Amino acid sequence: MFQRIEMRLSGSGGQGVILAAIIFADAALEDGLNAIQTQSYGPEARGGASKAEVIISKDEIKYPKVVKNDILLSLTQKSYDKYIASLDKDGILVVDESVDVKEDVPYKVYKLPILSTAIDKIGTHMVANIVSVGVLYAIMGEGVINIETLKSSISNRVPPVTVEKNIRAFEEGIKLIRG
Amino acid sequence: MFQRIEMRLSGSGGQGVILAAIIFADAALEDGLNAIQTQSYGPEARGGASKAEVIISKDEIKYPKVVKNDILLSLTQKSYDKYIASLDKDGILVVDESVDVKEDVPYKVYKLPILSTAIDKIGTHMVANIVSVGVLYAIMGEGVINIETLKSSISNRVPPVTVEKNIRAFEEGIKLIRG
Amino acid sequence: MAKNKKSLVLNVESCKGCNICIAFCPKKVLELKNDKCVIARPDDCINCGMCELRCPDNAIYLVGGNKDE
Amino acid sequence: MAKNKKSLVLNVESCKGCNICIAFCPKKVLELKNDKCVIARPDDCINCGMCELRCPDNAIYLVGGNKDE
Amino acid sequence: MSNEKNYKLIQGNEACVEGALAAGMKFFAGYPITPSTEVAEISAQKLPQVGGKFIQMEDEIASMAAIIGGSLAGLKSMTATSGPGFSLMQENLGYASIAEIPCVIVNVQRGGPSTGLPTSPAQGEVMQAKWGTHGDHPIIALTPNSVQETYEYTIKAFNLAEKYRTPVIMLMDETVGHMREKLTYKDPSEIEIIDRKKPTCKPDEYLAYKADEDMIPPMASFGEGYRYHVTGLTHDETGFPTNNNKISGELITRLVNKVEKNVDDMAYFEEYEMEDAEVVIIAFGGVSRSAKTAIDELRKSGKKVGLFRPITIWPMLEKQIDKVAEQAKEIYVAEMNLGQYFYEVDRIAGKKCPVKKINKVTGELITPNEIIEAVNGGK
Amino acid sequence: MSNEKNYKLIQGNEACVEGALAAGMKFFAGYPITPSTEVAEISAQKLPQVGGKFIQMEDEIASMAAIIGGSLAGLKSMTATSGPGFSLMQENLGYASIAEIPCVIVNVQRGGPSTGLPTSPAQGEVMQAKWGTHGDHPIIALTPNSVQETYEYTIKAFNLAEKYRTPVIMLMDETVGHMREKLTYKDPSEIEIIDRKKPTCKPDEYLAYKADEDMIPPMASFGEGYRYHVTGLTHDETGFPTNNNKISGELITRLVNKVEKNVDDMAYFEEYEMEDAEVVIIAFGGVSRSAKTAIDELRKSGKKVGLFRPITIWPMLEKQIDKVAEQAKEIYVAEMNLGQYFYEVDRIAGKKCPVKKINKVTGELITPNEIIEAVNGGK
Amino acid sequence: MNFSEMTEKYYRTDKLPHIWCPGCGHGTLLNTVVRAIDKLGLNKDEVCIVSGIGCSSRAPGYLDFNTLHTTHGRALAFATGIKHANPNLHVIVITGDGDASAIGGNHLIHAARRNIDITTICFNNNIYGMTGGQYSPTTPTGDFGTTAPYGNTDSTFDLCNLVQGAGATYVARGTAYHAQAMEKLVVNAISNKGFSFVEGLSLCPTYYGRKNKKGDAVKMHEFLKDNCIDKKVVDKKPEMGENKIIIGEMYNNPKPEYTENYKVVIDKFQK
Amino acid sequence: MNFSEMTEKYYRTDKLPHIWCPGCGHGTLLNTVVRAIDKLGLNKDEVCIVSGIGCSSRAPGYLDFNTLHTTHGRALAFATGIKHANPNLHVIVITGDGDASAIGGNHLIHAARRNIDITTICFNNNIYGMTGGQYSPTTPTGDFGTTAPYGNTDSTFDLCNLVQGAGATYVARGTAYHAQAMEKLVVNAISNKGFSFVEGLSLCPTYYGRKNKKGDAVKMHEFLKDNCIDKKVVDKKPEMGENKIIIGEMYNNPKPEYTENYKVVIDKFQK
Ligand SMILES: Cc1ncc(C[n+]2csc(CCOP(=O)(O)OP(=O)(O)O)c2C)c(N)n1
Ligand SMILES: Cc1ncc(C[n+]2csc(CCOP(=O)(O)OP(=O)(O)O)c2C)c(N)n1
Ligand code: SF4
Ligand code: SF4
Ligand code: SF4
Ligand code: SF4
Ligand code: SF4
Ligand code: SF4
Ligand SMILES: [Mg+2]
Ligand SMILES: [Mg+2]
Repeated sequence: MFQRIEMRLSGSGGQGVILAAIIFADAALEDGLNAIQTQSYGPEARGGASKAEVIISKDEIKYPKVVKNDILLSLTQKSYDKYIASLDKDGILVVDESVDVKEDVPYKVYKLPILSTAIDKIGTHMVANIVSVGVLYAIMGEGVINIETLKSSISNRVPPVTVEKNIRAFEEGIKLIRG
Repeated sequence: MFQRIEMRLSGSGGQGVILAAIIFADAALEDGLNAIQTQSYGPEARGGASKAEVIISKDEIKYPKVVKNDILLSLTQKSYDKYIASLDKDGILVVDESVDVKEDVPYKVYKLPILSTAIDKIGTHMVANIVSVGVLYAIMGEGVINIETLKSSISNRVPPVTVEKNIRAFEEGIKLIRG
Repeated sequence: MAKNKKSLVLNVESCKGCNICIAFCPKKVLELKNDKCVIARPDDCINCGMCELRCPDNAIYLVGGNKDE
Repeated sequence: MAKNKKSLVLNVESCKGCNICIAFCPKKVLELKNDKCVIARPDDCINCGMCELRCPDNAIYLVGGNKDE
Repeated sequence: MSNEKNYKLIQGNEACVEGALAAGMKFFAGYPITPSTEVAEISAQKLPQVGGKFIQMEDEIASMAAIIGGSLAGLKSMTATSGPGFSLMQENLGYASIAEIPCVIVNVQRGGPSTGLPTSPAQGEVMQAKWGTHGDHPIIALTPNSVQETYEYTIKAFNLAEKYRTPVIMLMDETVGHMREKLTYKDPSEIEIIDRKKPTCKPDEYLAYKADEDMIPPMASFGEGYRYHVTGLTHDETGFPTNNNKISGELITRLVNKVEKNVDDMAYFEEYEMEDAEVVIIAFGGVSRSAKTAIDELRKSGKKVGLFRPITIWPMLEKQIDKVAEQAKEIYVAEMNLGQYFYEVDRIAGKKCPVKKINKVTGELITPNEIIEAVNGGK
Repeated sequence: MSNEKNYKLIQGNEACVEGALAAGMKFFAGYPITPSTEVAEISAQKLPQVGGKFIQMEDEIASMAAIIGGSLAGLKSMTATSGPGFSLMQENLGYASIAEIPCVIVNVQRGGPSTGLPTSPAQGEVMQAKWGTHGDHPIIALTPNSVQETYEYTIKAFNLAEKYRTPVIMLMDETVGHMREKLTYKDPSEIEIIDRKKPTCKPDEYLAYKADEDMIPPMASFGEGYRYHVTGLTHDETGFPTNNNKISGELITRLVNKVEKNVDDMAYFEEYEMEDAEVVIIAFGGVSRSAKTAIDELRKSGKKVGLFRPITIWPMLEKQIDKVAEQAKEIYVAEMNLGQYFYEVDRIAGKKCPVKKINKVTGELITPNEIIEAVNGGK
Repeated sequence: MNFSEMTEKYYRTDKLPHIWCPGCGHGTLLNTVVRAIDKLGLNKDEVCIVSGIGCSSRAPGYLDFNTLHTTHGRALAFATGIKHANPNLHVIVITGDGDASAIGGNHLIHAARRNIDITTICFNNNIYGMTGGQYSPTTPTGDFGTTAPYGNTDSTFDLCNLVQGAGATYVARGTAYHAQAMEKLVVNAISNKGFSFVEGLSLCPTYYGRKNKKGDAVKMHEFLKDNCIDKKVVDKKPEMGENKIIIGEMYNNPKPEYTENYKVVIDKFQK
Repeated sequence: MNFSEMTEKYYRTDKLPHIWCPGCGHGTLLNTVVRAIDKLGLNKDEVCIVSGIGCSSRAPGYLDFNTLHTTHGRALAFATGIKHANPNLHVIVITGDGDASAIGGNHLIHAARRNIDITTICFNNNIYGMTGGQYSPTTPTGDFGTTAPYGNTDSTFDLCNLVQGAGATYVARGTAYHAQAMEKLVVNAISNKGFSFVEGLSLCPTYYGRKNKKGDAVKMHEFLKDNCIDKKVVDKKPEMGENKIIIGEMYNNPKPEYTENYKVVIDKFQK
């Protein structure tokens, strides 16, 4: 069973990876786990690469930053290029299908139509981050965070009028893994 | 012969005791002596008691303030009251005749019509400080500072148009002692 | 009028001898002596209040007189 | 006129897809595709210069043409 | 806290506002600056809800001035800033010290000097917090290392400010200010709140700057009927300026002593794995968390390493550091600067054991590995 | 110096201007404040006479900014202030540090904190001079103790500023600033003048912040054809902002090292009666003169007392203080504050011998007697 | 109430005489402020006087109200904190030309912009008195100061224009000579619910007067008497304003006040 | 010279694209400044661009002149030092509404008062862009910002009024939409020997636009198009100015310049 997961969610500024990270951290708390969420800003982050980290752990979390990156999400080529080196060799990489990835790598790779799912299924690229939450949830499995907690965390953190859309996005994300 | 003299010149703000002190220090330099001149300002010095110090010495002057006050000049009651306690028992006190002084004191006392001399002989109280320079010079004697040096120092430091008046004031000061 | 006439008071401690009241007194009631104001001719005072109005030090003022005036 | 017509250049690297040139082009020459401006109908361009004037990123501009004009 | 559950995932900066509100903050004046801006933003949002006042001033000088005004008018007051703004606040911070005005100044440290690295963590203002304003003066500064602590120590910061009538600095770093973690709210009944001591005498007997035995003068608010004078000039017990040398010396000495002599009352610190520690790491704020992880690792390899973490970073915890030096064979001071707290540790502990530096000014948190390597003689 | 005699009775503040002019000062921007105002007044009078520029700015923040601008435009620049103004200059002082702009800041110390005792001497800004601005940064500060030294060390201050491309602080105190003593002018041919290093490359090859071996980048003036960029953000060799962590760390480290590693080149100090001294007094500025008188007296009674007087107060003279500690049985640090330089002396020397404080914050110069009593165990 | 009773009631008489030089205009102007407060019948406990640093800024220390002597130039920022925290207080700032318009210029324009209910009285003597006679932003071009040994080359601030441009709702100029008129301007200024600014032309015989050969305090009063003209007169006959200093009410145009606007926000949550 | 050549000649092209968000008005305004400089044919080595801190203040970094990016609000104080030290330089300050009028207000009014030959271009987007959308002194009352969650209760600065009241000799307002007119105003401003101020209404779709539901960059341009009216028109038909933003030349009234006045003093001693 899991003891600690260190995730890094990356994309371009405005794709909402920070919110995705917050949703995980939030849900983890509700499930009685420890969680910490951080991000790196740049003064030039507008449009540039954006990064958010979440650590979820059964133990107290001391050092708050990712050391052993278990899961890396990259929604853009830029962010993949920037952060791939730090992914743990036993880790998991999740990228949008538009990203070119290296072959012959030790870690597991999921290349998925995240952005297009958001646009095609929900009608807006704005929910790509929540599709990603679904994807990551499905990959991690129930063992880490409860699906209901995650859903209620989504509902609490997105603008009220968009809750329904986002829950659908979440479910579409799950489908990308579970079919 | 003298090795070191520590003078304190006091009066009310505007009486020019600082200038008097500068004139002594200036002249001392010209005579090849060491000299240092300091003063205490107060934010409230306008109209209040004003104090200037000069140390003249054949040796290097380290501590720049008066410790053993050899000569105290007080043109006003207020300044006499404030500084008399620090006069050395072997020292010399010079006060304007308007100042009430303690009797039975170890130091030597000169009570002189300095202010009235300035007004009566030169026609302005503005030169009371230079009258004082004359008085102090006469008390100390040639052994310390040369009369000509002192005169040229006065000439250099007072406004050009008032040189003659001030030289006369100086001489009137000398007369107060030498008659 | 006489019964209502205010009297002029000088607080010598406060006076700094700036000469302002003296210069602006329309009746030349005041004089400067030894760097202080002096009420030289109190009887000439017409209670105009210019002195107290302009004294920077509240050193001179009128008291008494008819309150209603 | 034709010989003096300037040609429209788009620096794709610089374009941030803000839509301003597109919206203010009087002849609807431009379009937004994949968050970038595209010169969709170059022949319709009348060289009015509105696009280059308002592009915040110097990403679109006219070159060539009669210098004297 | 109207939500039923008593915890929440929030940022350090938000926890700071929650702590301030719990302590009774009713006035905030500030000027935005990364990475402290959320403190102002959340104050702007929450203060009117509790009848409090927010104001965005024209700059940091004015912000510091305004909170002194707010405090004099009787409201518990706070401002928040980062490096450049903290430099600008220094003159009026000194005013708060000499005029004995309770207030809290949050400084969320970022990379310096000057504009530096606005969005990156650093701990470059440890010494400035103590020495940034001219002249001798008292300063209390606290450094939390988590969201929870930010909440709790902001409450304590207000309490110390009120109790000692002095400005208190919350010396945070970007790491702590921007991380999100669980905050468990305290029940109001569990929170100790200290309010400034008020005069009990009649207004015409009030000597605004006459200290009681505890070195602290009671403080009336403007408008309460105690008409008194406040000045940044050296003053006597009445609060009016004086040039009297003796009184002047006594004033400055009292001001500094009311903090320095009461250090035991405000000595917050944590000891981690210290029982048998032979090597001691001294770290605070974000870096102390790296240190803990490093210690966990080092302990696995058998090294007896412990952490001494000052939370009260000023006044200096001389007694505690001295005790650490008694026990330690080696001390490392790890800071996101080129060595600041190090100097004081070296002064106190250096007489008893070697004190070494672990520094970093790249705009990143020191990692556990860097500490491990340093302790293992890697550098 | 058009007068025939080469000496004059002048105030320390005036000597400071004479030194600055001798060093080539051509630009002064300032805002009046007691007890430094004469520096501005005399600059206003003398600069136009030599084709230089004076400007009275709206405040001290602007004054500090203006001298940075003046220096960038190629003129040797200075400002002068006292405590409150020094606090206000801190932000832009940090800018001068990171942007490596040569300039001289005179701080004539008066009683603090806040408005304090405006006309009285103090030495309350020893630590502020080093730590007053946010973030790690280099600082050089010199403390003359006489009118003659004020002249000479103002020249050196300009030279160090120009050589190391860094702000240099003349840390004076009211005693020295306002005393009148003899100043003997130097013949221009005897005065060593250092000018900033200029680029020798072509303009398009100029990397404005690429340091030579000596850690110092050559500096072009605005308007000379080298069009370059200057920023207070962390930057790379080109002078443009970067967030690269490695480059950022290297920049700050280089800035601090160019001063710290060159301490031997700027280590000015005086030893008085040190040959056989067992008790050493460490003092600077006005107080060092009291110490000398005290030592003369103490020697008369057979005590082997000496003075170590740092003139360079920052960077810290570690080597020299360590040597003093080797020799001394006891060290006293005498300062007109509640203990500032003491902390660094205690850190360095305290490992080898006891270090004690002699302090005074009454607005008066420490007297020889007070030092004598302290050394004799009077307190 | 006569002048003597006024002194007793409003001054801290044990602090008198004040530190001002003989003939300093600040004393006269301060009296006008005191009389205005008396005229308005303000409760002493609800009056708060705030100042910066300078000769003029020493004023609050002599007055028996809640008084605050702050740092140079910052009085309005402190005052803003006080007023915002406790809008019941009548907050009056007494400042100098240097304090208000040199180092304090930014706080002046922002207090004006906010239209916060603070009355600012600036004792303008065209010089930095406290520090010994340096020229200030209001020193006339060409005049001398210790830092303008060859005559001031700076242009001169018109403070009334400045604060009006910044948004003040009451702006006026009086003088120490025209003490009764000044008193009325201060009454109106305090009565204005919003930011009010009254420039009081003062005189510094010690520095400005001496440096510029303007004669003694009496001469300087006479200068004010001879060279000022009321705005109302000039509005009718503009030619009379030539080479004169315009005094009187410059601008009076109330608009919503800062603390009242803010109260609306708070009140939303108080139901 | 066409726009492409202009970019090549005056921009540091290796620093592009700039950090500004898509549609940010600052880019358009910066181009107007560059074109104005080109029109005047200034020597690049003699042009010095100075800024403070903010999105707008990032401008100098992109321009191939002597460029100085200073501390927040202080650009004009640095610029004053440069200009006074070397009056041959054409000194242009590019600043933001926050930089120029909040923290930098004092330097703004004093540079205006001195009438020093510096041209200040203020990119006014009614918000603090760089720090993420706090309201600024120019944010309209009632509008939202992250620190004005219930609507801004502050009054709004009219920057042109302010600098005119402070003594500037050339004052104008343009917008990013009216780019050609803006260019001309900048040409006139630089040509004025004295302190010139041009407020350029910019737009921040990212923060001001989003917070205030003003739509995207295009919508915000349209707003400028629809809501601005030239002063010349309003001067003739005042009723047309109602509820409009007045643009164009506000004030143009040369007077002696600071560095030239000072030169007279220096010249006295150069004979
Ligand atoms: C930060 C700071 N800078 C400078 C000073 C010095 N200073 C004190 S008062 C003053 C000028 C006062 O001028 P003004 O406001 O016109 O008042 P006045 O003395 O003329 O009445 C100055 C420059 C200070 N106290 N603090
Ligand atoms: C002393 C200081 N205070 C605050 C900041 C933070 N800060 C940076 S830019 C900025 C506001 C910029 O607003 P504006 O000038 O309008 O420029 P914009 O980003 O909107 O173009 C602030 C508050 C700072 N860098 N320095
Ligand atoms: S009241 Fe009038 S008449 Fe009487 S003394 Fe005063 S000024 Fe003169
Ligand atoms: S005006 Fe006042 S201070 Fe001046 S002389 Fe008259 S009474 Fe004295
Ligand atoms: S030049 Fe005019 S017509 Fe041509 S693309 Fe640009 S805006 Fe459209
Ligand atoms: S205006 Fe410029 S940046 Fe915007 S879409 Fe058009 S070309 Fe691209
Ligand atoms: S120096 Fe001038 S302003 Fe100050 S008290 Fe004296 S006369 Fe008044
Ligand atoms: S935040 Fe606003 S002002 Fe800044 S670059 Fe983006 S759009 Fe422009
Ligand atoms: Mg003044
Ligand atoms: Mg803006």
